[in-house]
Amino acid sequence: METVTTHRASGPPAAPSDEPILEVQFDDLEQQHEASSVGMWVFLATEVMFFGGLIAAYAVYRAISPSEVALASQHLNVGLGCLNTVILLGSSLSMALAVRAAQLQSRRNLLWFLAITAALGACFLGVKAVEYYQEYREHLIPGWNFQIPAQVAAKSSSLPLDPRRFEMFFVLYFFMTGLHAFHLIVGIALVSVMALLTWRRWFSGSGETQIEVTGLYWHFVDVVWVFLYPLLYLIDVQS
Amino acid sequence: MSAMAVEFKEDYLQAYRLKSWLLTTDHKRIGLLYMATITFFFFVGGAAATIMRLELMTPKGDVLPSPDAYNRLFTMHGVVMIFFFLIPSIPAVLGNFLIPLMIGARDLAFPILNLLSWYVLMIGGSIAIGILIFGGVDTGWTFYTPFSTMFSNTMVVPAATAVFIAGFSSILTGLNFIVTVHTMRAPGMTWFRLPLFVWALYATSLIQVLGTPVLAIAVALVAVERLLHVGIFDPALGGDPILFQHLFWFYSHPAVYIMLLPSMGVVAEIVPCFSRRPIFGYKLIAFSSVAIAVLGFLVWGHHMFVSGQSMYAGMIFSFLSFMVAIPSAIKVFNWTATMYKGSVRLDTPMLYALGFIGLFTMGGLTGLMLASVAIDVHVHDTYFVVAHFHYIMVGGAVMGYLGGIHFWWPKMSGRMYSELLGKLSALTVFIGFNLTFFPQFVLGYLGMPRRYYEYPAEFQVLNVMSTAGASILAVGYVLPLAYLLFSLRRPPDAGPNPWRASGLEWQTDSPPPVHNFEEIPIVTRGPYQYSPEGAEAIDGNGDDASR
Amino acid sequence: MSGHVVSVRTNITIFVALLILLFATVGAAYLPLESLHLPLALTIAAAKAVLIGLFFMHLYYRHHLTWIVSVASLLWLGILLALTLSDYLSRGWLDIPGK
Amino acid sequence: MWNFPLFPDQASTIAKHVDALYFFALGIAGFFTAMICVLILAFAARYRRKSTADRLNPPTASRTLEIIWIGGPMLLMLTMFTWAAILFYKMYDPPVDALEVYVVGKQWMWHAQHSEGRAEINELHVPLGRPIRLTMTSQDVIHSFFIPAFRVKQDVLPGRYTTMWFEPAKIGRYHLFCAEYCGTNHSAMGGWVYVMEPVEFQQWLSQAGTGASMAEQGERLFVQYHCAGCHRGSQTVHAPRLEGVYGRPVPVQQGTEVRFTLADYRYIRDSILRPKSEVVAGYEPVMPSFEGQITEPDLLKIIAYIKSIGAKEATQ
Repeated sequence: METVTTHRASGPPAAPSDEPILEVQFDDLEQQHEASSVGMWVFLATEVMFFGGLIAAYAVYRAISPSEVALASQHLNVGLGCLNTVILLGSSLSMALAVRAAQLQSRRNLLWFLAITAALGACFLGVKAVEYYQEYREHLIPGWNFQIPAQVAAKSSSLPLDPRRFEMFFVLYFFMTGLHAFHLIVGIALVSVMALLTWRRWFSGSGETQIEVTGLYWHFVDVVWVFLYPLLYLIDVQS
Repeated sequence: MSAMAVEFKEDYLQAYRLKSWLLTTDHKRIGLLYMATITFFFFVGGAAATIMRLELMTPKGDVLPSPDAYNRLFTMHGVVMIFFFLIPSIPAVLGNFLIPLMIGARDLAFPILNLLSWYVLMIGGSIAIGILIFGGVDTGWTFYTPFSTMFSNTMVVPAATAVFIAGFSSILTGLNFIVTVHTMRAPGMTWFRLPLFVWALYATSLIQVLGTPVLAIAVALVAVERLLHVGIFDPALGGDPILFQHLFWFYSHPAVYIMLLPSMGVVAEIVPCFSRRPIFGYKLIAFSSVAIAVLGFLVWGHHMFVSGQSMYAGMIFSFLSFMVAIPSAIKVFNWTATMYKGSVRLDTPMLYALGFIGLFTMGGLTGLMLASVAIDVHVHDTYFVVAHFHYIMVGGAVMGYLGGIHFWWPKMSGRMYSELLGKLSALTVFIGFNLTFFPQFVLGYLGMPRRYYEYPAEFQVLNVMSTAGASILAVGYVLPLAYLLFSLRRPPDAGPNPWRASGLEWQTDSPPPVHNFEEIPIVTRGPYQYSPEGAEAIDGNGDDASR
Repeated sequence: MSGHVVSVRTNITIFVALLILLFATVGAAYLPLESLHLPLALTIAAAKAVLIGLFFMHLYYRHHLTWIVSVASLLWLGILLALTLSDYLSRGWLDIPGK
Repeated sequence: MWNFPLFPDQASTIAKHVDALYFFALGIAGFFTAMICVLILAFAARYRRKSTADRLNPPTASRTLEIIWIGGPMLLMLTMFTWAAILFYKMYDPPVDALEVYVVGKQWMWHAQHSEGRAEINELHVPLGRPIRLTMTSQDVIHSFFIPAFRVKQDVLPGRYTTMWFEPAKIGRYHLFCAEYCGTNHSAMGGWVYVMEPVEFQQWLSQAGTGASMAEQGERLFVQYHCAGCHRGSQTVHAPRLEGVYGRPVPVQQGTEVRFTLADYRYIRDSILRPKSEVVAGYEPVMPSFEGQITEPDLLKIIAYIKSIGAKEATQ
């Protein structure tokens, strides 16, 4: 289907036709879409390695002092973590539906689903803030006024405890969930910008490539949390 | 359509407006912007090296006021040379300029992202220059903990930020190249019709994309540990300094291949052109580029044989380090075999390429000594290691880079340079380099540790020889800067294909128009269409070479 | 214009499957199987990641190149983890301090 | 001015073996570099542009050649790897009867202490012909104990013990360097290693003013820090007796199950600094932590004392 593709000469985008503008360096729309999606996937590969450094540090400390890490991870709120996972999976669903709406060029649905995704993301951050506040009240923030919780010190009569590795778990916990939260904030900003641009009809065509690329990023942030939740919260919940 | 045509013919050398350079999305201009940036950083790092060599002429420290000054000097030499010259040099300069031309595309996949990565490098670079002015860093370019986190009171956090930011420039460039090579090749340009330079740049981009983020997180952890006093790497607070070394070297060894692979690509372009023969064993060289990129990620432990790493891990890393040397050996043998039954012309690019092959072979084989654990115990952290990596990086990467600059200068600037001065500079660099770094092998095995402000008197004569060599090397590097810039004053006299090379970049005129090709060429044959018998037969513009 | 449109029904079923896997992993954490916790949690998380990747991120319908990129990034993470842990786990084997 | 050395002394038993491997590798390097250079110059000369050498059907690929120059380097590298690995293991595994010396690296000086008690700064006196085993740690940053003439080097890490051994084979005075960058006076942090005749070494060791041996100093510290109050049997506190403990596995309570850890330097040091991390089964974790109170050299002395009573049976 050799459609008439107008090369973007320069200056502001032309009136929104149903066909997206083709950048000058591409030959056809299919190649342009392919390049954007492969570009985002390669960027996600760099993000995997970025989180990978932290996961390597976590794996090392869990390997050399497993009991302290297990003991420390019991102080995380498994319930809130589970709730957060549900919220983030929900936001992934709404993001997938948003991409679908963009593919079918139904602008109203697209706007709704983007709004839901951003809202669920903000909801996740809210729950996370509650968790952080709880940990702050229990003096579990390392480097600040970190104290070994009373009942752990008492209980440790039966369990040996290296206090520095106990604190090390929280260093890694705050760094990993903090970095994830930062990526989520960037994701929410990206989704909001996409919603605004769709609402202002800025995109030439339905902006389907941009929405799909945003979706890829959002699903990646969700996959990171899918791994972080069991690794940090569910190490040893029984005792 | 006529407006497009006129704008099509105008090339970047006529447009002198600053705005057109600072806001350009043309991959050729961005390549030249990178070239200006890294030339500046090369001479900043070179100045630091000159002072270090002056200092090391005498056993007692008398050129610099204090050991601290020397420590900051070698740290800045390391940081500037590696993060701001070598890693961005060939991938960003020649890669940006040539990849779209070589694969028959109008531009890279994400032109604006390309400009962003130059600005990101400039931000990181200006922070680094700021550090240099306001006191420097004294941790060595390796930032080993717990010295960098607990005991150094210099600007470690700004240095960590500068390296963190500059890392993104490398990631974004790698991302751009991977997507461009995958999705924007000209019709008919299959993977095995790609020039070997593009294969080498593709392998480099794999390393940039997969390795740099781990350096970013390691450097970020050092900064966090300094600011918040949490003990990820500090043994007093339960951390493990070896973990930092693992994360740091996971990137920093593949980074050595980021610097080296593009030069291998350059040599794989120059040797066939000046021997008028297709490359020997094309597929093997292409696959060995990718093999180096992959195996390069498995070997970082050979930097830590004596650092308290367990013996078994040492054995694993030593074995893998030997395996990574095989693709390099294949490349060297194939380049040499390319010259057999060719018709060899020893122009400047060819001299640099042959210099590369000689020096890289010596560097690679001394690398084998460092990979064998028993020898490394003796020579680790001595001048043997300094000589080894300078043979690979200065003898290899910089020689290859200069060879590439001399080979594609007519295409970039439309002008030829004086052949006599070119040959002279190649010879000077070769002689000066060997005189500088060969004595350091002997010093290294004698046991002179690296990063020493003062050393025992018996090492002095070898150090004086090394300093003498360094002064010749400095002359050798300044020479090309002079005659290449001087060549810009004359009107363009190099036609589209002065070397009668075969490759898409030589089909369009030089300097190439804004969108490279009037119409995208159809590629029907492999990249190296050279024939020694008819060496004279190919007429001037060599356009039939690629049909 | 490109790429396969995933029907709403598929999206919903994938979402439900993900929830089931989530409750499975939380439930499994409370079962008394000491040494199996980590491998089980990782396999369930990997299953969820694959589901999200295939259907939400359109890997299932996309060009094979994106498969290679996603698998390669996990492989490199594996290299980093495996070789780093090879140092830590093999430290105590010789009873010489520090070897 | 011109009598500078070009090759280091071979002053330890391992030096000859390392040098043999080095010459083998040097031979390979020389051979291949020369081969490549000669080939390049020969081809450049014989096939220069104006020459009329025959250039008919130049080969662009040949499977046999490729196999040769993949297989050849592969074999050479496997031999080098195995030879180096065997030598590396030999350099790692200290003989049992080695002379114990304790080294503490501190920012910009080496503090060495012989088990018989004599301590020295930036110097190390060792007898000829006896294996010496160094147990080393650092008080601040990473240093590296490097004696070029013995071809040995080992990083010295804070918070951990690392070991190195060598056997001197030649009388003389040899350089001692710090090889891992450690700050301002990294280059000044070195000294000399004196290899002496065994008889001379004994005299030097028992010279006046050397004071008590390390174990005796350790015992004095053992009392001074009130370890003796609990660990030598007391009615009020239930603490394990330390006689006969060193070098044997001790049962450690790990949550519900009990696992056995070897009571070596690391375990004793961790139990002094962080007593609650590996408590012996059947005892309460009531021991206070001595982190920051006992310096590294004193720690080494206490551990040397505990090691010295390791042989005796626990006497009530």
